[in-house]
Amino acid sequence: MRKAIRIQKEDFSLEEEVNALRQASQRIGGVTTFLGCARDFSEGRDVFSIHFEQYAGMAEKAMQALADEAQAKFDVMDIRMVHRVTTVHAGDQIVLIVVGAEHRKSAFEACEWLIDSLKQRVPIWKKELTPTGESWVTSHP
Amino acid sequence: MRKAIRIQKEDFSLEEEVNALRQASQRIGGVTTFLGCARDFSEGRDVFSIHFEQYAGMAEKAMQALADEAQAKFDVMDIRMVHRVTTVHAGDQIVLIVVGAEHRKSAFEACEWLIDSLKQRVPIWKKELTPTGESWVTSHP
Amino acid sequence: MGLIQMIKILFFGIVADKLGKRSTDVQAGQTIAALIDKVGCADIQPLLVAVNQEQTHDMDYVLQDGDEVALMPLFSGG
Amino acid sequence: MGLIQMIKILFFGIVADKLGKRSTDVQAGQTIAALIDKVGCADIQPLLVAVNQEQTHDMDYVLQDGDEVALMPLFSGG
Repeated sequence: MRKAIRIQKEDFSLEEEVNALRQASQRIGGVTTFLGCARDFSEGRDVFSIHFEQYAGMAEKAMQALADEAQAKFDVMDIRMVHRVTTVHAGDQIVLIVVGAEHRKSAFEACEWLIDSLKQRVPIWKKELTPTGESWVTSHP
Repeated sequence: MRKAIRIQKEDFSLEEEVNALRQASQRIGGVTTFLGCARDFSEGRDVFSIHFEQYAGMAEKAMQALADEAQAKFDVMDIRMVHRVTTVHAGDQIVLIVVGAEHRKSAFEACEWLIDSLKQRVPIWKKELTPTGESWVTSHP
Repeated sequence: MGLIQMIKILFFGIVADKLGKRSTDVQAGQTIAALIDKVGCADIQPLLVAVNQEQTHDMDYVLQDGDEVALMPLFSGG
Repeated sequence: MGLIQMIKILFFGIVADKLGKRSTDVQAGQTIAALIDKVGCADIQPLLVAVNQEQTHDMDYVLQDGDEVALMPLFSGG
């Protein structure tokens, strides 16, 4: 089975990740997922493609630290996180968070906290290619 | 393509539902899902199986009303909801909510509101088969 | 004198189990409160009511010809 | 007199673009604040700093032999 927390170039399968998580326990009553996709439009202008760069090593370590923190902070059973680092186009998958818990409330809380925290604490950067050229995205809305 | 809001006996595919939703728009930046599964344990005792009964007609109408209300209430682009009505065992899929939005915050809010509201407003009932016999579940935790 | 209009009453979950049936027919013209007393499920609390597949809290509603009424326990889907 | 210890400094995103390189080597013994001035990216705000792959806000930290330091713009993954 693939690592639960990882950064990779290639695409991932939502269903594979959710199934891998569900195999962990039949006590999981609720699974929440967040899937982030590339949009064809951002900040009022078209986006042709998005290129991701990471601080190799630190990025995956920071994601693992978030998963560990979420396990301690929320009443959840299992977490999977995958982030792609490559060039993507509109509609492509970028990031996936999967959280399994006995009850849904903590699964929702942990999932939202994980994607919010990933954007603030994991050293990955995106550069958008637009009609007026390339530009680094310098905020995390 | 299958109906976006539906009740059915047979199992469903998370990936199929998410893909159907994502085909709606390349402006969808975030997809949240909630998947409810049968647990082997509830309220302190083992559960062998869960049987679902619906008020046929009203249940699907009530689910559609929730989806319409969520569309008006939250800034989301598309919603899919599937609930199984049959007998399930530990680990089986029961219910799926999928929400696509331009931004993640409203996708999370709508998804959690939809599953909370489904439990309160959609006429479906579950009866658990436990070591001490059958019993209707009379709360929605 | 016209025909006596009958209304279909549906029962679900523990209500159906308690009454030993899933439906019955009653005369139109009575209120929902009277109906609940008559069929004998006033002790199931909370008891939810739907008229024509919409939930209602109006116990004084008078049943009309053609109505479909459901008496239901608390929902527990999901 | 020992060898002069060199520290590897990594640059990412707009910091790398602005400096025209993705890394450089500097001498140990100076603070992070001094390092930022010297490499010329003090004007990028906020500028995030990691020492040995952990974020730090301690600008007075003195670079040690073997440290790996990164100067980074705000993250924008996800």
